[in-house]
Amino acid sequence: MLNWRWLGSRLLGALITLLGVTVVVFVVLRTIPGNAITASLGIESGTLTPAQRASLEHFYGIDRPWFAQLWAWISGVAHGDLGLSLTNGKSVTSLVASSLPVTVELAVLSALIGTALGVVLGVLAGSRPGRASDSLTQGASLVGLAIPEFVLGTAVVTLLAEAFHYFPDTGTFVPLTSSVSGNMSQILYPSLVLAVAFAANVMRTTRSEYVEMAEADYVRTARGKGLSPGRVRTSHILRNATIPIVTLTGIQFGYLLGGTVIIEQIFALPGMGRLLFTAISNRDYPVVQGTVLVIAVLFVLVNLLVDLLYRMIDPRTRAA
Amino acid sequence: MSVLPTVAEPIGSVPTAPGRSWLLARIWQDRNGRIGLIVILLLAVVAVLGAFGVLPHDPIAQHPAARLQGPSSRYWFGTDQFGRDIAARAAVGIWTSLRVAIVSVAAAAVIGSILGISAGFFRGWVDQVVSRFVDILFAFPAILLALAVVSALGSGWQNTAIAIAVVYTPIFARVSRGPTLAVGTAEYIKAQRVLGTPLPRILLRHVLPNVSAPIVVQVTLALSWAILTESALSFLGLGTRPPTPSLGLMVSDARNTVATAWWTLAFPALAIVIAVIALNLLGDGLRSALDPRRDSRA
Amino acid sequence: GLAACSPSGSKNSSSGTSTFVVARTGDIDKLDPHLATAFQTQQTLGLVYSTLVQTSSTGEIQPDLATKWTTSSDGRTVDFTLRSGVTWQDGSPFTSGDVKASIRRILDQKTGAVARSNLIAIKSVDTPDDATVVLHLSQPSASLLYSLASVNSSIESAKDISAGTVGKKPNGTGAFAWNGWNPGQQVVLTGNPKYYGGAPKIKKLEFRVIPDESSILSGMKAGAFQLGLISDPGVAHQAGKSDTYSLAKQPALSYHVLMLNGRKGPLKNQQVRQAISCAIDRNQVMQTAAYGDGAVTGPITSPAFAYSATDGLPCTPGDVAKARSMLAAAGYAKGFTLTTIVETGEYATAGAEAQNIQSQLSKIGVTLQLKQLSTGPYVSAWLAADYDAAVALNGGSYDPFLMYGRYFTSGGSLAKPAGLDSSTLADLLTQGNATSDSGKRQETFRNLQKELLVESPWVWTFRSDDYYLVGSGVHGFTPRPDELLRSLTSVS
Amino acid sequence: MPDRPMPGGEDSSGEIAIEVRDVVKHYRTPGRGEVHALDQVSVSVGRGQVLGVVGESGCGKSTLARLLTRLERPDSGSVEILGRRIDRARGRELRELRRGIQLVFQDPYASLDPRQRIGAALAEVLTVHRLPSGTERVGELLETVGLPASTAGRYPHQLSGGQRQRIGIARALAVQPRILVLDEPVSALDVSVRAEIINLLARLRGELGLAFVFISHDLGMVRHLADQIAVMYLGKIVEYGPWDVVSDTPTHPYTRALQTAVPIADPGLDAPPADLVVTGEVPDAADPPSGCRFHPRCPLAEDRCRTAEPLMLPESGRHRLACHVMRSEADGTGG
Amino acid sequence: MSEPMLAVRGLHTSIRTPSGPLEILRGVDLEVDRGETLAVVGESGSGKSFTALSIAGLLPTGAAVTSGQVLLEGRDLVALREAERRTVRGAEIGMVYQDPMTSLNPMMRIGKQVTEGLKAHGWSKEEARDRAVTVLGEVGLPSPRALMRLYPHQLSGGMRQRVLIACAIAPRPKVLIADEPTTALDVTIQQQILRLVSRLRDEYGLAVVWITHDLGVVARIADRVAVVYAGRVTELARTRELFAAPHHPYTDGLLRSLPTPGDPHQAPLPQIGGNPVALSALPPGCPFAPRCAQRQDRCDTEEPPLIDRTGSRAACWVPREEWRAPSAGVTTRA
Ligand SMILES: Nc1ncnc2c1ncn2[C@@H]1O[C@H](COP(=O)(O)OP(=O)(O)OP(=O)(O)O)[C@@H](O)[C@H]1O
Ligand SMILES: Nc1ncnc2c1ncn2[C@@H]1O[C@H](COP(=O)(O)OP(=O)(O)OP(=O)(O)O)[C@@H](O)[C@H]1O
Ligand SMILES: [Mg+2]
Ligand SMILES: [Mg+2]
Repeated sequence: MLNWRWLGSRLLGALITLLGVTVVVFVVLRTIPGNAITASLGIESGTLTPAQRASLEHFYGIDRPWFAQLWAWISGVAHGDLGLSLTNGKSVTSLVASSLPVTVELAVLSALIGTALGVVLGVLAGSRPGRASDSLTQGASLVGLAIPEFVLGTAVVTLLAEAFHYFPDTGTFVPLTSSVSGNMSQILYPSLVLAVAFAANVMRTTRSEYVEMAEADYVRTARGKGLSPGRVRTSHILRNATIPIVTLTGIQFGYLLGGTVIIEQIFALPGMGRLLFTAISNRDYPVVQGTVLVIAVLFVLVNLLVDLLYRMIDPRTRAA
Repeated sequence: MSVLPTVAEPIGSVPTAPGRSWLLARIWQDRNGRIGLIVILLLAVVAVLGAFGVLPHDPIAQHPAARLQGPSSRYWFGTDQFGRDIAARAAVGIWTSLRVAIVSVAAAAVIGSILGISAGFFRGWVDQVVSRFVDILFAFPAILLALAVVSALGSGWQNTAIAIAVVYTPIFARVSRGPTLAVGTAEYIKAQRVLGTPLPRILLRHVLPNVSAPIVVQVTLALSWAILTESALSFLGLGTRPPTPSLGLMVSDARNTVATAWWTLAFPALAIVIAVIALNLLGDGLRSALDPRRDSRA
Repeated sequence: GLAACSPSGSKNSSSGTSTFVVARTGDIDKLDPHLATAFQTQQTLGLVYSTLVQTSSTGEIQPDLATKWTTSSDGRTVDFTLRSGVTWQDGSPFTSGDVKASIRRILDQKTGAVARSNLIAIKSVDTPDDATVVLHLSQPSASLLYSLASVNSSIESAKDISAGTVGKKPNGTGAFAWNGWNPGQQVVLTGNPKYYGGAPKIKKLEFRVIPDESSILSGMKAGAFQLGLISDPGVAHQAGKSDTYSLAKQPALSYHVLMLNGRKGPLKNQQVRQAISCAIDRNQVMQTAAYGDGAVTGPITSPAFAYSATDGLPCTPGDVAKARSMLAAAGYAKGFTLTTIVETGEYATAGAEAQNIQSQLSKIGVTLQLKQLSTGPYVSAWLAADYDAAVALNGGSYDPFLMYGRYFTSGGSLAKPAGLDSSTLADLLTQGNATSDSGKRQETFRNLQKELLVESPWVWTFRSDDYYLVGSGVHGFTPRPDELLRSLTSVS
Repeated sequence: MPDRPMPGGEDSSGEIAIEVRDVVKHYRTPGRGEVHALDQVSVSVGRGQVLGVVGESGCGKSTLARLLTRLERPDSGSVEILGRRIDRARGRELRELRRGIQLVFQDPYASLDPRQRIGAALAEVLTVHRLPSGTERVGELLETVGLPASTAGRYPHQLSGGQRQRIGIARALAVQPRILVLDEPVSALDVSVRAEIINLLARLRGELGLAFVFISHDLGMVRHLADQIAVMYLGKIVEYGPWDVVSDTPTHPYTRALQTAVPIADPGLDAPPADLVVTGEVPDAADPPSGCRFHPRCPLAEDRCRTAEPLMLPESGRHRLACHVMRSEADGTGG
Repeated sequence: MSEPMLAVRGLHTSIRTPSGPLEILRGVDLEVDRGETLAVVGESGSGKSFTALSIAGLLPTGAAVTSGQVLLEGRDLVALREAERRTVRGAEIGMVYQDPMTSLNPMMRIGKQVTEGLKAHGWSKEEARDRAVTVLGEVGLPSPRALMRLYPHQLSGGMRQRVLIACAIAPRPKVLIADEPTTALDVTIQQQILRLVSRLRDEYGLAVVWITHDLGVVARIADRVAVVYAGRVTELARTRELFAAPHHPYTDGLLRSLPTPGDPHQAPLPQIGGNPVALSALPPGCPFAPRCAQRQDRCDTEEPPLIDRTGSRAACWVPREEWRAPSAGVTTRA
C-alpha cells in the first residue's frame, strides 16, 4: 500500500529539519543577552560572589563552550532526556509532557471547528458566487481574519465573566479522558477563539477552490450525466477541493501552534505556548529548547500526516 | 519574390490597451479589488498626514488634565490615559504599522523570492539546501522566531520589522518556488536558452516577471498579517517602542482602559481591522487581475 | 524523581467549597525558602515556614517562633526564647537545634542563601537549651531582627537539613502544610490543624497561575477565585464595582524610581541630577501611569519611618522653570539625551511611567531615549549599570538599612547599579544600623532621606498600590505592605 | 539568394548540417523508473535539406529536438551541428553553435513570454547576440514572416495562433541560423491557418537556404515538406528514407499503420480494412516491450519479433528499416 | 418525413463578459436522425463547443440560451425546467468531451463514474454495475471488472476516452454529442475511436453529433456536415456533396488548404488569408467577407441566411456557379 521509499526519504528530511531547528534555537538563544543566573536571581544575582557565580555557572552547565553544551544537549535528546528546567528544577520532559496534551487538544479542536465551519461557509459562499449570502460570508471571514487574537480572546473572557459569570476553569488541566465536560469547560472557548481566523482562512480557500472546481471539465461531465446538483457538489466538486483544503489545514496547523502562545496566556491554559513564553522570559534554556523541539516535531509530524493524508485522498499520488 | 502576401490589414481587434495603468485598471474591474484599493489609498493618505504631522493635535504631547476623555468635537476619537489625542495617534499609528509592515514584507519578499526562485530554477542541491532552510524556519513557531529576534535586538520598529521579515521569508520562498518550477520548464524559457540568452537575463527578465503574480498577491496578504503580528508583538511587550504610536501598541495598551473608556480600544482596533480587510480585498483584486485565465477567453 | 509534583493527584477544584483559590500571575520557582527570590515563592513558602520573629503590617517586630528576645547593651549578643509545643508539619518537635541548623545553613556560602549578606554579622549560634538560642554578632546590627523576619530566614528542620531534603518537600511550622505543586499551574497547601497560632479556617489553599491579569479580573467576576492578586493599576482600574468581589488597595513597600547613573556624562553633576528630579511632577507620573493609585514618596517607604518626600530638594518638583534654570546653571541649557532602559513584561506600569517622564523631561530639553528590554536583558543591563537612566520598580523593606545598604554602602552588593558613590550616604546607613535606639534611628534615617534627595542619585516617584480582589465571601483578609499573605491564616 | 556568412565560423564539413550518431537518452523519473526516450538513434541532414520526423506521442521526437539544440545532452552518442559537436561545446563555442541551430516550438503561445511585447522580444534576441537591433531590423524580421511591422507593439495574447507561430519563427530567424528545428509547429494551429505556416516555411527554406528538422505526428504534413522521413516508435527509429518511399510505399508495419490511420479528407475513400488498423496503445516508454518494440500491436508479428530486436539495416538505397518480417528474405534473421 | 431525432432551430446563446453580454451563437440550425452522424466543423472559437453545451444544457455560469429551440423528438428542451432537463441529460443525450485527461474525476474510481450516471436515472445498484461491466466491454476495454476499480490516472488517454464514451452510452441515450473527442489522441488511437463510435451508432441507433475541426475525420464518419463560422452555421450538407461541391467559400477554402496524398511535393498549399474573426468585433455584413475571395458589395452590408442550393444549404449570397477562380482564399496552386 504505502510507498516505503517515499516515507523513508520524507522521514529523513524531517529528521534533518529537526536537527536544523535544534541547532538554530540553540544558537539563537545564546545570542540573547542575559543568562540563566540573571534570569533566576534577577537583580539579586548582582550580590553573588565570584565563587558563587562560578559554582552556579557550573551547575547550569553554562561555563562550557557552546558547542560542548550543544553536543551534550543533542546526545541527551537522543536518550529522551531534555534536561532540567533552570527555574524550577523539574525535568523538561515532564513539563512538556504535562503541557503537550493541552496544546495539542487546543490546536486539534480549533482545527476541527475551524475546518468544519470554514468548509460549510465556503461551500455556501462558493456555490452561489456573487449572491448576498456569498458577500455576507466573505465579509464575515474578512472580519474574522482581521481581528487580533488577543482582542478577541480578551473580549470573550470578559464577556463570559460579565454576562454569564463564567470563567473557563483553569485549575489543573482536566484531560479529555477523565471528564469530557470538565475538559470542554477549559478548552472549548479558547478553541473557538483560535478557530475564528482558522475558519476564515479555510472558508476563503474552500470558496475559491469551490468556484474553480465547479468549472472543471469533470464537473461538467458529471452534470452531463444528469446528476443532481447536490451530488455533483459532494462527490465531485468538494471531493476534489479537499486536497487544497487539507494542505491549507496542515500549514495553518503550524500557525495554530504559534497562536496558542497568546491564547494560553489569556485563558490561563497550562499549555506549551505558555510554557514557552515563560521560559523565554526566564532564559530557561532547557525548557525553551525542549519546547521548541517538541513543537517542531509536532509541526513536522502534522505535515507528514498531511502528506500521508494527501496521498491517501488523492489516488494520483498513491503508490501503484 | 515572395509567393505569399504579407498581411497588411490590421491584426484582429485589440482586447485591452496595455500600458502602465494596466494592472490598476484590472484591479479596478474587480469589485473587491476596487474597495480594497480605495480604502488602502484613504488609509495611506491618513498615514501620510500623520507622518508629516499635518494634524490638529500632537500625537505625542501629553495633557494630563485631559486624560481619558470621550470623543468630542475637540478630540474626535477621545484621549488616552496620558491625555493624548487618539485620532492623531491612530493616524500616526497607521503610518507606523504600515511602515513596519511594508519594510518587513519588502525584505521578506525580496529575500524569500530570491531563495525560492533560485531553488525552483536551479533545482538540484540549491533546491535541497533552500527547501531545508525553509522547512527549518517553518518548523519554528512564528511567534518564537519573532520573540527571539526582538529579544536579541531589542524592541523598536526596525527590529520588529526584522522579526516579522524573518517569519515571512520562508513563506515567500515557498510561494515563489512553486511557480518557478513550472516557469523554469516553460517553453518560453527554453526558447530563451536556445536563443543563447545569458542566465541572469533569463532570470531577471523572463522568470521573475512571470512568477511575480503569486508573489504580489502574497505581498498584500503578508502586509495584513504583518500588521496583526506587529500588534501581537506589542501585546507581548515587544513591538514598537513608545511613545511612537502604533496601532498594535494602542490596542494592547487600551486593554487596560477599555472598560471605562471604550474609545481607547475601539478606534485603533477598527483601524487594524479596516487595514487588514482592505489589504485582503486588494489581494483578491490582484489575484483576479493577475489571473492568466481571465484573458484566455474573449 | 521529584516526589512533590504529581499533577494527577489534584482534583478539579472549583466545585469544592472548602478550597480557597488565590489567583496570581506568576508561579513559584523553588521550594527552599532560603533560596527564594521570586516574590511568589516567598509569598507561598511564607505560609508554610515560620521565622523567629515577624514584622507587623506597620513594620514593628513581633514574636513568631521566638516569644521573647533581648539584645545585650553592646548590641553584640541577642537571646531568643522559643515558643514551646511547636511541632513540624511532619510531626517531630521544634527545638533550638533547628534554629541553629537553619542559621548555619544560611551562613554557609555553598548554600547560596539570599539572606546570607544580611546575617553576615552573626559570628556564632549557641543553644544552651531546647528553648533558647543565643546569637553572637561581630558588630551591632539594628537590621538583624528585620532580616530574621524575612522569609529568606525561615527556620527549617535540622533533620531535613542534614537529610538534604530541604527544597524537595517543604516541611515547616507554619499555618499551611505543603500538598503539591504542578509547575506553571498551581500550588496546593492544606491548613495545618496543629498550627501554634490556631488552626486556619481554610482547609485547602490553592495558588493558581493566571498569566494575564485581565483574566484574573474576569475570573473574579465569574466567582472562580476567592482572592486575586493584581499589580497592574490598569486592570484594577477596570475592576469597577461588582457583587462578587471587592477591591482592596494597599500601598506597597516597593517604589517606582527613575535611577540615574551618576557615574556617566552630565549626570555626574549633582546639579543636573537635581534639575531632573525637580522637573518631574511625581503626582503626574502617578496619575498617568497608575491612574492616581498609590502615594508620592521619597526614598524611604517603610511606614515606620515616614518623612517628607521632598525635603532636601531645592525646589518643588514639577517646577519646570526652576529645573530649566538649574540645568542652565550647570551648563546644559540645551539639554542632552539619556538612554533609558525600561523593562517590558512583568512590570506593568514601566512603559507608561517612562512615557510620562519622557514627556515631562522633554520640557527641560532632556531627551529620554527609551530602550525596552524584556526581563533577562533588562536585568543584565541593570546589573552592569549599562544605562544612563533606568525606569525601575525596586523592592522595599521595613528597615531602611536593608533597603539602601546594599546600594550605597561601600562594597554594597548593588553599588554598581546604584550609580553613585557617597561617603555621606554610606556613613549614615552604617550609623543607622549600628544603633538600636529608635529615636536615634529615626533621626539618622531622616538625614539619610534628606541626603538622598540632595544628592538625587535617583528620582523617586511613587509607591504603587498592590491590589487585592477579595471575593465577597471572604472575611478577615488584611493586605500588608510587604505583600505577604499572612492574614490568610485567619481568613474565613 | 543572398549568400550569408555561416554563423559559428567556418563550415568545415561541407554538405552535412546535422549528424546524429547512436544517441541514447534515458530519463530517470521517481515514479516511473527509467524512461527510454531515445535509444541508439542516428540521423543526418544535408544542408538545405528537410528531415521529417513522425511518430506518436511520447516516442521521443521532442527529446531529439532538445538534444539537437543542446537544451539537453545525450547519455551517449554524438550530436554534430555544422560539423562541430554541440553536445561537447561549452561557453563561447556553444553560443556560436547555438546561433547555427534554432528551435521553433509546438505551442506558439507558451513559447512567447506573455509579458513582453513582440518588438521587445525580437530586439532582445538581437541585443543579446550583439546584432543590429533597431526597429528597422525588427520590422524586417516581421516582414520576413509575413507580418506588418506594426505587430512589434503587440503582446502575444493580442495575436492569433498563426501570427504567434510566425513570431516564433521570426525570433528563431533573428540570429541567422542555418538550421531550424520545428517541433510540431502547426499541431496547435487551426486547420485554416496551417497552410499559411507550411507555405511560409517552404518559402524561407527557399529564400534562406535553411535546413529543417520538421517534427510532426501527421504523416501527411511531413510528406508535404520533407526530403527524408524518419519514423519513430518508442524511442527508436523504425524506418528512415526518402519522403516518397516512406510515405507513399511504406514498408514497416508501423509506418503503414500510421499512413492508414490518418483520415483523408475524401468521403469517397473506403475506410481502411480492419487488418491494417493497429490495435492497442503505445506502451509505456519506461517499460518497453522486449524484442521489436512494436510487436504487441503489430498485425504481422512473429515469434522472433518478441525476442530479438531488429536492427536498422539498409533496405534499398538510402532507405533503412528495422523489421524482421518485412525485410527482404535474403537478409535472414538480422541478428 | 417524420421528426428528426434532434433538431436545433435558430439557437442564440450569449455569455456575460466584463464588457457586457456577448452573443456567441447567433442562430444555429442543425438536425440529425437516428443512426446518423452529423459532423460540426469550424475553426477554433467559432462556437462548436457552445453549440454542444447549449444542446445538453451544460452552459457555463453566465451563459444562457436567449432564443431558439432544441427539439429532441419534437420536445423543446430549452423550455424545460432545470429539474426536468436533468432527466433528459445523460439519459437521452450523452456527451463525450475533448480532453479525456481532465474530463474524468481524478478522485473517483472508474466503476463509480460509469454507474453514478445510471443510478441518477433510477437504475438499481446491481443493474448499474452489470450495465457498467457490459458497456466497458463494449467500448473495447480489456477486463472491465478489474478496470472498474482503477482510477483515471492509471489509464492511458485512449482508454480514458473509451471510459468517457462508456459513461455516455451506458444509459442508452438517443443522442450522443462528441466534442472533438479525438483531438488529444494519437492518430492510431483516433482511428480506433472513430471505428468504435461508428459501430456503437449502428448498434444503438444513436444520433451522433460529432464536433471536429479535422475534415479527414468528417470524411470518414459523417453522413452530414454543418460548417460553423462566427457562431452561425454557414453550410449544411450531406458529406459527399459538401466535399464534392462546397457552396460556401469558407468551406471551399478549408477543403483546399489540406495537403493530400496526391499533392505535388513541396508545392505551396492554397490558404485562406486573413485572420479568424473575433466575435466581439464582427463586421456588419457577412462575417467571412473580410477574408473572402468571392466578396461582393452586398456581403459587406447584409448577412446572408442559409440559402438552399443544390445538395446544400449555404449562407452565402454568391452561388457557386458565379464564383471567380481561384475559388477561395488568395493563393492558388499555380
Ligand atoms: N524531462 C523528462 N523527464 C522524464 N521523462 C521525460 C522527460 N522528457 C520526456 N520524457 C519522457 O520521454 C519520452 C519521450 O518524450 P518526448 O517529449 O520526446 O516525446 P514526443 O515524441 O515529443 O511526444 P509528443 O508527441 O507528446 O510531444 C516520453 O515517454 C516522456 O514521458
Ligand atoms: N466565458 C467566456 N467569456 C467570453 N467569451 C467566451 C467564454 N467562453 C467562450 N467564449 C467564446 O465563445 C466562443 C465559442 O467558443 P467555443 O468553445 O464554442 O468554440 P469552439 O468552436 O468549440 O472552439 P475550439 O475548436 O477551440 O474548441 C469563442 O470565441 C470563445 O472565445
Ligand atoms: Mg513533443
Ligand atoms: Mg471546443
